[in-house]
Amino acid sequence: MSMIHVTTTINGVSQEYLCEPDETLLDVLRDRLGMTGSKEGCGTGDCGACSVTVDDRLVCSCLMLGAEAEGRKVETIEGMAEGETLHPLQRKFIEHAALQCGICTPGILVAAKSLLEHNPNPTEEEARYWLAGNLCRCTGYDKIIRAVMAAAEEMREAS
Amino acid sequence: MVQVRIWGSLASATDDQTEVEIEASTLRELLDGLAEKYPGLKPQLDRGVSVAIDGKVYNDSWFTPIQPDSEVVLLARLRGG
Amino acid sequence: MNYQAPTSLDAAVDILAGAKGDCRILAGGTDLLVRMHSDMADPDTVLDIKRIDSLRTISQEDGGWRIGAAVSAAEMGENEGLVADWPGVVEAANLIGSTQIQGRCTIAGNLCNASPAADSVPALVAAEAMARIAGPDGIRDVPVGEVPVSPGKTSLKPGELVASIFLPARPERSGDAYLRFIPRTEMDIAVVGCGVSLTLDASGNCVAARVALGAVAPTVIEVPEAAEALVGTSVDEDALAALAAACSEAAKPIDDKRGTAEYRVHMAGVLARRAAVIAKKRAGGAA
Amino acid sequence: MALDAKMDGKLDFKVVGTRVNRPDGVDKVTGRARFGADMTAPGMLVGKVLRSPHAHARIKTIDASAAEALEGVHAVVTRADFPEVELDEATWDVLDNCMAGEKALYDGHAVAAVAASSENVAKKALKLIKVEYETLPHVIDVDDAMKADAPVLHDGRQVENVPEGMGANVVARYEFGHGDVEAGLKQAGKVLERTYKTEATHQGYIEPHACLAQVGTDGQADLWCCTQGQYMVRDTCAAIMGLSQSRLKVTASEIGGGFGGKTTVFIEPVALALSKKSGRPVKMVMSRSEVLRATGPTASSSIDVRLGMTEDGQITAGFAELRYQGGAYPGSPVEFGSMSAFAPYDLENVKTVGWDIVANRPKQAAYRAPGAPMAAFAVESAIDELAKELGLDPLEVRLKNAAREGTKAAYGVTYPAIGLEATLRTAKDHPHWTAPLGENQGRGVACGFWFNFGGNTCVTLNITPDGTVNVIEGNPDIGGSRASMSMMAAEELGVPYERVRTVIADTASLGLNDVTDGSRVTFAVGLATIEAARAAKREMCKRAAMVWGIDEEAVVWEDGAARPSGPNAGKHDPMTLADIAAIASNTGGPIAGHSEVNAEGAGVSFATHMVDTEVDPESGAVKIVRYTVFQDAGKAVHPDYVEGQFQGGAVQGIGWALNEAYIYGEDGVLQNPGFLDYRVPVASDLPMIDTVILEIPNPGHPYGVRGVGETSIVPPLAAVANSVSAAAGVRMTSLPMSPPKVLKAIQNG
Repeated sequence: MSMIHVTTTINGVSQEYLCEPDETLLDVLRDRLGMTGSKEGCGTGDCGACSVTVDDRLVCSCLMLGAEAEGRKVETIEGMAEGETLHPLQRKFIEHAALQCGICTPGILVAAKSLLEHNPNPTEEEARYWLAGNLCRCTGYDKIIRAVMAAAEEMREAS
Repeated sequence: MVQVRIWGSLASATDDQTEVEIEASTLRELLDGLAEKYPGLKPQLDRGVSVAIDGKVYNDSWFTPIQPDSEVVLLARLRGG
Repeated sequence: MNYQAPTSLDAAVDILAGAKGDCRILAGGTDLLVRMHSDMADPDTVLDIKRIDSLRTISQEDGGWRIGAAVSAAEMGENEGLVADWPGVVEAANLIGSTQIQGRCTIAGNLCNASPAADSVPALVAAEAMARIAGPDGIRDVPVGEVPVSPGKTSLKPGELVASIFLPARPERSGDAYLRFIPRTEMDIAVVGCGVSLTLDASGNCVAARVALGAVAPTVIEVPEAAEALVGTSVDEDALAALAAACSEAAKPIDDKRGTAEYRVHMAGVLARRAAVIAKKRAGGAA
Repeated sequence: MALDAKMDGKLDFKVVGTRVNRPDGVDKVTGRARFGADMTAPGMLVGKVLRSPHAHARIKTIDASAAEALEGVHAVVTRADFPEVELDEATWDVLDNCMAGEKALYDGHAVAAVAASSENVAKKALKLIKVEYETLPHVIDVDDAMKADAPVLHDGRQVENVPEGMGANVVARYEFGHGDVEAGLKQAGKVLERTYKTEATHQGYIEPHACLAQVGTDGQADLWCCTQGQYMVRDTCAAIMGLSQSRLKVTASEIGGGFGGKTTVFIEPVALALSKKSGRPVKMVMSRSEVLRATGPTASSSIDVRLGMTEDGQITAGFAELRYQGGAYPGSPVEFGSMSAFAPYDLENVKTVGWDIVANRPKQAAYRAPGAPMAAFAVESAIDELAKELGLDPLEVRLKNAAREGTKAAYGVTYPAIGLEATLRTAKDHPHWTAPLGENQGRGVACGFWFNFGGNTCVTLNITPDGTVNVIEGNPDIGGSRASMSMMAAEELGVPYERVRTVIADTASLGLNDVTDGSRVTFAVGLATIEAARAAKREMCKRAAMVWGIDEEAVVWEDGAARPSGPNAGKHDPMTLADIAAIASNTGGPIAGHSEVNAEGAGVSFATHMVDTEVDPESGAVKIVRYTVFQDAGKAVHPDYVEGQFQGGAVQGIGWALNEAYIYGEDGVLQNPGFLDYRVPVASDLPMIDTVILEIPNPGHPYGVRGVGETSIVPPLAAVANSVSAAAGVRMTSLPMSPPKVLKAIQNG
């Protein structure tokens, strides 16, 4: 099994890596690039903890091969804040106590950011359905949804 | 003497009484006294118990004082999740 | 394992036909990677078809729609023309998994997994969709219902792959709908699924209908008796009752961890009725 | 100051009770926080476990020679590789659960493990290990396991109070209560007898177990892992590996959920054994399938209830017989179910009998108020049904029978001030209670109780030279507790919250800390933090007294500064914490406060939940329409995180009530070891979860704090069942209330 050379863009920065042909993008991010913000909760696309966007499309990085990222644009939780400035979603998650243990938080933030890019003014129901693939076992989702709605409102007002 | 309430399934070791009297002024004396007077309780005492003294639960503290009129209740060893 | 990402369909067919051992097509990967993760698949070659431009497009053809095998469900949902013509097919595709899954999964992949519970397949069967199959001997078109033959098995010959799915042109006053039952609101595999497609005449009578059920047999099944219950009626209460009865009658499910046979038989009728009401409304029929 | 001093009656909190940002917030929203699987070490190997495909089998031989010969494999271990050491029964069970000895006792039981250079090599190696099994008959269901002729898991594990003639899988019996149940039932206007069943559920934390072990040739070992208690991991692993506790240093990572499931070990001893044998660091991360098959779900249960009530709603007697299977080893939480079943009520005649039963399933682990939710499901359902039959208001009936200060609880203790009645009255006055219901909707209420406790706790509070504060504690922060500790320290010291940083110590840096469980952390670690802060304050007052040349007794600490006090103190400008910190070297050296304590005096806690559901009569599907939690928190240190505990517990309970269950085939193999078919609630399944925090102070804590984490999962099973029963017009007595089950109940009327 020979390694595959991949050139891609991650969080706006050109990135090269070698990976096994059967290695997932999640494993590449975590084990080869040291980007451990994306989490593996299931490995089967059922929990959303590994959510990233690829060419602006929300995906589970556990269900994509590292080799598939060739020439694509990958965005992860590590690229969400701009330097020291948190994204409004990140700030609202802290302010609204929308995390308890925090393991699902990176995936939910990436998914919520994708939601607001597709739909800047979601209803609560739209937010709940968009995020249905992101399991959280601590919060019962209440404060997560409130934080997403609050961030959406702030971002609308700012734009 | 202290009145000690024990739970039902231990009564086989205490002549079917669920309230027993033990001479004790501390938790340690209480546990030692129970094991001495009712050897049948020893396996459960070794597996672990908690003791409620006047409504507060103690697990280990030997020198917790017990008043003669204290309410003393033996409980299954508490743990949580 | 060997990873191949050809840029033309011909090259893909060559690789597939020439591959030694187990060669699997990677479109959305939302099923294949799960299988690989769970040690249910250990392919020698993975053939990624997403670099083939012709398989990545949705195009109009003969008044209908051709959907490339590498088009994701989310992309289908973003095509307004397709949604207008085939709302049931699109909603079925957009019920597969989560938002994350919809960004990757394809209806061709959903078809080729040959799962009896595949969400998009009953809607495609009801739509009389055709699968275009490319192989060493060229191209052939077959009704989608003929692709899966049993759980996990397809009628594709060695070296063949599904290149696209074709949804035919819609007559006026047509509508389709897909409903499935799951225990939660999202993220489950269908316990029962039902696709209904129908066309009304100007007076609101049903002149054509197709009904298909998922998760009630080893493959998705078309239920002609259910369609007959609708044709020639105004899709009124009596017709709906007959439709439900025909669907329950046609359902031959098993007990498994997702539901009992008895429950599935019952729900086949319930969903068929509800889906038909939606399809009728979409066709412009009176409530 | 004595630790069990009465509550100070402090009401003018400045920091406690506010909603500050948590200290680990930025790390967790940026992906920087390091969880169990996020650690690496140079030269690290990947460890993987081979698991039994059989529910019950004798392990005849294990041949690992082919695996050992595979390039990249550095070690294979089986039970034979663990040292022969004396272990107490409970620890032996843990070892046997981590690595099977003579028998594999459930589908997924570990039988061997490898350490290899990569995940792929490790997986290949597992396939090369040949295990010869002799399969044995198995038993899964709790009632089947109890039978005298059921397949036997262990011989000789029955404790002394199990009556003669019981099946060998019945390993313990508990009985609680007082009065005369039969006489009480005779006084009743109506008597209800029902059997209830609940399925095993899993805590469902999103982070799989993960650890990184490194054992040196010098016998020193380090372990990084996600756990609710690094000291528990140390003590258990040290015993199993024959190490002294000081030689094994365990560091707790950030923890991605636990809910009780990370209060024991599964892969940690295996990783240590692999590291010892290979001489390399070994990282192990469980897959989701392994988590569901081979960690600790909670018990399944079967419960008989007999309940008598007068026409006007007085409960005259309550009886419950509870049968819990806790998997392949003794230790189901049936004693807590038996103690808590009737705990919310003031009953003259009450008795519970609990049976602990083993079956061919994974060894249960604690799950949030272990044992109580199932018991509450049974009793609260029975109360609801009787109230309904007698035409009585279910909240009024509960109020009429509610336990109060002075009530002798069914488990024997006389309650001090408690909050049950307050939760019921608040529920009754809440707009939810009188809001109109739609078609096919029903409303349910239920109460719940949990003990809470304290335990061994150490806190060191360091005053830094620049006048800020570090709190060092030893309990993993599972839901924002570092914020609470910083808040209590800031409150006590009179400094801004932002000047305090709380960190979690490894096992070498503090004395023993009990596991993060029993809702103990905010209570017990909070208590120790306050005590440590008070010790630091005393020291700072002493330093100020030295500077001022006055008696220590003439200095008080107020508003973050030492101040002269009393007639002979003289006039001196106050010295702030920063002033004193700056001259600490000149006045005797660094300043720190400590508290090392076995905290006792945790207050019990009660909740009432109210839920509206809508049932689709054609499909049996249940939708949660509205949900309100009323719970006593004693004092909510950080109200956001208290609400979060209420909401999270309620939703775990909703999952347990509606769709979560371990599903086994005839072959005893778990059929749903993944989040696809082990169906935890998703965001679109739920409405907002409303919360009402009540504050009935706990006299055993200086600020009145009670544990809040566990009680919230106790009422929802029954509350949802009562609501669904009202909506569907038929009584549901078995969980989960999956759509087919609800539909069948409706069809059967």
